[in-house]
Amino acid sequence: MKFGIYPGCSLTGSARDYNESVFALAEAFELEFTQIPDWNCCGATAAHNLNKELSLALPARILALAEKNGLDEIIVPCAACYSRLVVTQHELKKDPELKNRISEVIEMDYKGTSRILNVIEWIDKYIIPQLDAKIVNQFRYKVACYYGCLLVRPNKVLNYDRAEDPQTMDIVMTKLGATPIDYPYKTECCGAGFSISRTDIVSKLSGKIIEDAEHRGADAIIVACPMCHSNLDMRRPDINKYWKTEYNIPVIFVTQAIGQ
Amino acid sequence: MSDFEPKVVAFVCNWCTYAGADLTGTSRIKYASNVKIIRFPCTGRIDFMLLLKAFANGADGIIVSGCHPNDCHYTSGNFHAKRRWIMFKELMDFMGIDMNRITFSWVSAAEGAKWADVVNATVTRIRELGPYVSYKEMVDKSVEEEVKNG
Amino acid sequence: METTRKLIRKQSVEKLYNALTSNRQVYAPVVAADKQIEYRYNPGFAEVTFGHIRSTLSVKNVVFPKVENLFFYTNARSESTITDIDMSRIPEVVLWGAHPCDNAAFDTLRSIFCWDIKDEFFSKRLEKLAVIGLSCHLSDEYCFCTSVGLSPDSKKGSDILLSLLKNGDYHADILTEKGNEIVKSAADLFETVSDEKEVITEVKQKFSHEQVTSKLSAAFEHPFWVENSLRCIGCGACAYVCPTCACFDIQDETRGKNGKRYRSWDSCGFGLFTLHTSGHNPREVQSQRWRQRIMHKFSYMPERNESLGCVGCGRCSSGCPVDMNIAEQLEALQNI
Amino acid sequence: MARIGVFVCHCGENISATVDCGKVADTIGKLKHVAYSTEYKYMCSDPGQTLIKDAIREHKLTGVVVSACSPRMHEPTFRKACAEGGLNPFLCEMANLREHCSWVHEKNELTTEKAIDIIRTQVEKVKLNSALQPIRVPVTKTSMVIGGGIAGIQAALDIANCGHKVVMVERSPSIGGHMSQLSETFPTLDCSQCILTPRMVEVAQHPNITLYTYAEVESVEGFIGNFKVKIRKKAKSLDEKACTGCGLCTTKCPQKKIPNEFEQGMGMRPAIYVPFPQAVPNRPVIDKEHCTYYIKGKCKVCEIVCPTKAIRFDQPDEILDLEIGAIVVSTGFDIKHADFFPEYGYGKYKDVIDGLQFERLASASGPTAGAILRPSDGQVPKNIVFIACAGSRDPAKGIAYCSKICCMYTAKHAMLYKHKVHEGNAHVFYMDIRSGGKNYDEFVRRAIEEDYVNYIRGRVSTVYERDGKLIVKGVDTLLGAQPVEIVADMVVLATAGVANPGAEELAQKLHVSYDSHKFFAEAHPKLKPVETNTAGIFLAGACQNPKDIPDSVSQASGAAVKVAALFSQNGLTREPLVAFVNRTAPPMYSTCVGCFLCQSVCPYQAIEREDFKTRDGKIIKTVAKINEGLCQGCGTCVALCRSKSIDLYGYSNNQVYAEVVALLNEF
Amino acid sequence: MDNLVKRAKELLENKTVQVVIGYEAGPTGVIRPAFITDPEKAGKLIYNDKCDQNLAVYLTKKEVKNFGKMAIVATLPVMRSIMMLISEQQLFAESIVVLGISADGNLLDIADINIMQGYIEKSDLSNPEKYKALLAELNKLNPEEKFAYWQKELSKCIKCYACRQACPMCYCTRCTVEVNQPQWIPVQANTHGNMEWHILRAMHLAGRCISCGECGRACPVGIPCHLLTMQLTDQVYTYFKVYAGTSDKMNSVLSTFEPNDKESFII
Repeated sequence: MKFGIYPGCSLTGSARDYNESVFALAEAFELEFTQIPDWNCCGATAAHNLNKELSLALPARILALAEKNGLDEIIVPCAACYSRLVVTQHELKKDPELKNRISEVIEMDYKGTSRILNVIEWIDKYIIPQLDAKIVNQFRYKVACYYGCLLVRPNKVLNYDRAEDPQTMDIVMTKLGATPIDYPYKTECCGAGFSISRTDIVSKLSGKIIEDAEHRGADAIIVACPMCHSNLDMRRPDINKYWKTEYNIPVIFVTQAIGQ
Repeated sequence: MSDFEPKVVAFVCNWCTYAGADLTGTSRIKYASNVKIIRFPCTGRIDFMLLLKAFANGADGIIVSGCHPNDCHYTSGNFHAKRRWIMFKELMDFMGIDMNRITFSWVSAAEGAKWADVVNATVTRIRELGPYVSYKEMVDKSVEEEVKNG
Repeated sequence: METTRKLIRKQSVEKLYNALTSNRQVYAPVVAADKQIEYRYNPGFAEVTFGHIRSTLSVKNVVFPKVENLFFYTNARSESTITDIDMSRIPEVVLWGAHPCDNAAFDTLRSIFCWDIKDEFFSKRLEKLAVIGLSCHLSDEYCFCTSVGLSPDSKKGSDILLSLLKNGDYHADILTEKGNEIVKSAADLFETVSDEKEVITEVKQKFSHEQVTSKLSAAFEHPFWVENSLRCIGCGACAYVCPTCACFDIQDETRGKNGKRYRSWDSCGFGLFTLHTSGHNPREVQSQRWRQRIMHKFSYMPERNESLGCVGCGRCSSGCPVDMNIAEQLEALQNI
Repeated sequence: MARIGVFVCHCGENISATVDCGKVADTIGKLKHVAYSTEYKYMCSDPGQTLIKDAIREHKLTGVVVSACSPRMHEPTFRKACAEGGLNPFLCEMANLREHCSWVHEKNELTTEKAIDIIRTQVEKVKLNSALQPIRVPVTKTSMVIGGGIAGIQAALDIANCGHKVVMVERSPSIGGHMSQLSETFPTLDCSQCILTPRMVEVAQHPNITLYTYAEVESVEGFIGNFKVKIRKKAKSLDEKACTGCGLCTTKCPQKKIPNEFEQGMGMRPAIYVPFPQAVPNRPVIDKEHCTYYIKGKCKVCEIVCPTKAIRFDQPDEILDLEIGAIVVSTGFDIKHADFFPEYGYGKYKDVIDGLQFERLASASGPTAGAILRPSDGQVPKNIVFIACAGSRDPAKGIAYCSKICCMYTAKHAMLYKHKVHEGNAHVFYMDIRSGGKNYDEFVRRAIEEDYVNYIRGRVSTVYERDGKLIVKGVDTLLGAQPVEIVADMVVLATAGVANPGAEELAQKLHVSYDSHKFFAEAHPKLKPVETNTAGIFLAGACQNPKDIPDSVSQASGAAVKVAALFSQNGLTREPLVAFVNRTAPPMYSTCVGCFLCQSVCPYQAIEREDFKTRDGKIIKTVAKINEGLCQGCGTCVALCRSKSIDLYGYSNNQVYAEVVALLNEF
Repeated sequence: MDNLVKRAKELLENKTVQVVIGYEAGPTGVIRPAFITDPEKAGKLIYNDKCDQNLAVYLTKKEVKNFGKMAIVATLPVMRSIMMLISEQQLFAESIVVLGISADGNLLDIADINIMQGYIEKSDLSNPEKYKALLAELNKLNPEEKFAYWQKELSKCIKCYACRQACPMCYCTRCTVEVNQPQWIPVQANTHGNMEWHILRAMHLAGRCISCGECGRACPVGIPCHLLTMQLTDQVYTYFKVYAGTSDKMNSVLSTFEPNDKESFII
């Protein structure tokens, strides 16, 4: 089975661990990846606030490249990238005229035929069926599954899981042997939008997410988004400083949890 | 064209626009006398061919009017009519038949004043457009074609 | 009248044409924008084609128009008044460049329209018609004039018949008094015959119409008809493009107090052609209608009108949307 | 030859002031086929009508055009006059000279000319009119009420008290509906069951009412006055005649752990059960899905203990065929359930309940005998939060409408809570308080002002459990959109009222239209609120949209009157202005080709199929056929029919075409 | 197309069908419909890119139906026609076997209506590319030019009704033009009468036309009358987002409605 993978900026930078664990998993389960050649920025940060066509053209180019290379399924581990790609596919499907315009902008044919998978969908579809045969250590921990915002929203576009109290990651984690806790902060805001500009807000919001997980006795917080990870993990010293706490609950990528 | 008196035929439903036009009468609101009404039970009953027949028989303008959506006496006749007119208008536009000569409207039984407005606006517009020469010419020419042996 | 043959130079043809159009309606073939060959009144000479095989429609409409008004009427309170058609309005027409098959068809039509009572409208139009025919120097696989007793240079029906010569000039066979009149009106354009060769196309004979006629009399119930007409969709194209089909329908059209009666083309291919008011239809299915068409042309007409109802122009076959090829079927029929 | 009579009315001066009536009558009189033309001051007066009657006889008229006011005013008058004059009433047409001409135009040549045009058009039309006979349809004077909630009960009693037969069909084992589950009712706080039970008993005992519980409508065919209904009586596994209702079986049934529907799952019941103590009929049924005998093939404890040997395990479902004249649909509503509210934790946290569950908690006959106790641990909740608009008015979730009853019952709940737990705190999150109704707003004010219920205007974003408490996060929009967090012991969701499951299926069986939310649709939102677009089928109660008890009851009485009015006639007479599909001689039978596109265009399901068969039964052709009883004459099918095989009496193709020609040409 | 011949032969041999409707080459080389009833003659069947007639028109023809169960060589337009005919109750799914032909000319395995529906849904249902350009050209004209264009084209019409007869959707036994009470369409073939006929035809096919272009192809005088129905096909899609002939349970656009149908011209 040949998949395309779109890493995006985070996976080559701050979330190298995520990248490595995805590839490690793929190797372990004999799944072959082709990185989309000549990929570009997905436009997640600001493009969609400034220029709609640009915000669609960037992901459209990525998708067109995937089509051109015959990649029917693309894995997009980063939730922000995933959201941009799916939104673009949705918008262009809705409006054939816009599709033609964007095609002209990117100077490439765009059909919108590639299927975009987030990491959980991918795991569920390709890893879980082989899991029993390959599993070495069950992941027997109490986990708090944190979905963040972009993995399940906007629900009508992504058409993935339910926006309130999503379940897919919990189900995957259960299959790995973990015990997901009842966790009301699953989709609460981590402050990602202020990740750089107002770290105090990040500390405040992410702090609550961590607090509740600690309070409920979770052994780890599981994430599937590099942004969530960096806010909950990399910003931990700031969080502890802000809330005057000493939280040390680990935040790990869902792919790392399987690999363990 | 100041002495041009356009012939305008109105195809209306019995329950809303016909009654609305009755109200225009009871309210003594004046409007142009060029319009003559043909009563139908429902806009759903109005065959698109009748509109063409009106032009073929020398009408310069046409009004088609019935109950507002959701107010149809028969619940849905006007919705069907609406679809029919959407298609009809698109076809006429494609063939270059002048849709400015047809007014489609919803006039309820309570809208006596609106009926007068619809009629007056239509008559004024048709007056500006003049007689429907190009259609009449086609009809006449067709008669001429027969005489010669085309 | 004794027929004579003259020569008309390539350049003179144009002069003749222009002379004719100056004082009459000349109905001549042109290549239309959509590549169809159609006849028009007084087209410019440059437009007129001399190289066509067959026009889409036949030229029968010069004597039997698509629609012919028969009279007008006015209804009053107590009585109705009828206004006859002003026959003098029927124009003099010169049919230009029509091929021998089309021209031969005028005789066939006459045998229908004038078999007992002379049809006024048809006769008047025919009377006012002069035909300058053009022998065929081109033909195609649909042509079969030679199978119905005609040829690419048949003189039947023409007043003058032009035949192309190798050098581009034309021989003009002056066949009737009408033709003679035309020649006289432009005598200087006609010269003595040269010995240049005429270019006449060759049309292979596909069947013997006598044999077809004799076979048909016993073939009414033959399975041939169903087998060979399954694909017929029942349109009227073959009849309407046919130079000899003469069926018509008579209608009244009233508007207010005024109205008119007219006749217009009809076709035996239509399902409703023979539908009775009772709901019964003696020709209920297409095979019966197809049989009628062939029978009429090749059996009934020879019997009643002493004239074959087909001139071999091939239009019905070339114009048929489903390749109902009449020559092919007649060829098969003569062998059943 | 047509002989048309034209009568030009002056209407006092209403017409003659602007129209030269003399000239009009003269001009028209000269038209072909006009045998008589005259003018008169008041055509609708007695002498005016006599003029018509006399002229019909004297001039042997075959058609009449009365040129006067709007046909919407006097068409019946003049048609009647014609009938009295010996002319078929449908050979009379009216030319509207008053409303459409004299009153709306100035006095001048053009106005008179227009009057002539209008009359001439009607003359041309009337020449093509057909003599028609009114359509008579018999009426079966038995009605069926589907659904035995309060609306159905009221409708059935009202109809039965008018002296007509009623068949009531109820899906569950007892009538009573949602009302029987309620504790107290707003705004009077009287006991729901106390006022309902007597009426339930009355239904059971009324000589005109036949009650079928545990039964469902299988199919409905036919039309107004003449429905043919099949009802499936599901097997109760019980001989109802033999059973005395002693209840021994229900106490001895070993299977006792089945969530009790009546208690909204907050209590348990056995496999053989009576839904609630006051049930009507008070006879048990066996729930085959849970009964040990039906599942495992042995047990039969009930059969053993039954003193009258009334248990029948092998009883089959029974199908009843009924002839019905009118139908009242009163199937009620349902509320949104668990999965809809993941953010409120409904279905996940035991102490998040819905309004109906709270009713059972508060009810003296409920699982807690009326004490407000948390389902999780049976403790008295000290802090209770009510969330109004849980689902309603939320287009994003697909329920755009207001469920109407929640504001009131939430106020009632809060009040009941405060009355029972004096020291407790009740909080209500709301979007708006909609308390229109007699004594309704006063009731809400009482909750706020006298019972100190804390009303917070804002929505709740999430409810979650932490350390055994429910954290309710919301916002107070009246305090500058301040986030509010309440630590609650119990949360009550005023979940949206939605259509009953199966409503869509029933609507299709009845050929009644329904809206996008699957509520049954009324024929006209203002003027025909209890009728459906199918004649003879009426609506009552919350199957149309969520309603409170007074609204349901009044609508039910309205529906009952409609049924009674229908039954007050011995047969139905209808104007014969209906559509018809042509018929011709064989082998064509009709020019209709049977595409049946007319079926989907007909708002009344009036188009049926007719098969033409050979003698040995082989179908030659299937064509459309209009059921005159159902057709209302809108003519939409006529305009749609491509082969012009359908036409409409009164507005035939020939007539309307002639009108167009007449209006625009010289005559 | 050995597969096609093989399959046709099989069907006839095992008496699954009594006739196979397909294409053959006539003696002049013109492609035309063929009706094969004898398995030995299945070899006559051909399929190539010149086989463009819409054969579905024969499915409602009495003399063809008389054979019994029919198999039909079906390109996309034929399949869509079949869907329309079934939905309009002119044909029963069980009375035919569909020998589907893919866009690249290969025999498809169309075992039942659902599979056919799946195939249709996957296909491009908009008007054929070659006509899109023509439509776009015409749509660019101003109203006077359009009117002149259509008058000129329609003046050629001889009312032979080949357009009607070639159309699978024009299966009425009596057409409106044959009604004379009232005479909706003038009998004579003059420009005005022709225009009324073609408007009527286009309206009657609105939402039912499956864009095969057969009417235009059949016209002996070359009137592009298919552009009228195709224009409406475009508009039906624009307004109502449906293409005709996608399902055997399809509702016709003009016999159904949505309360929120959008238009901008009714005041």
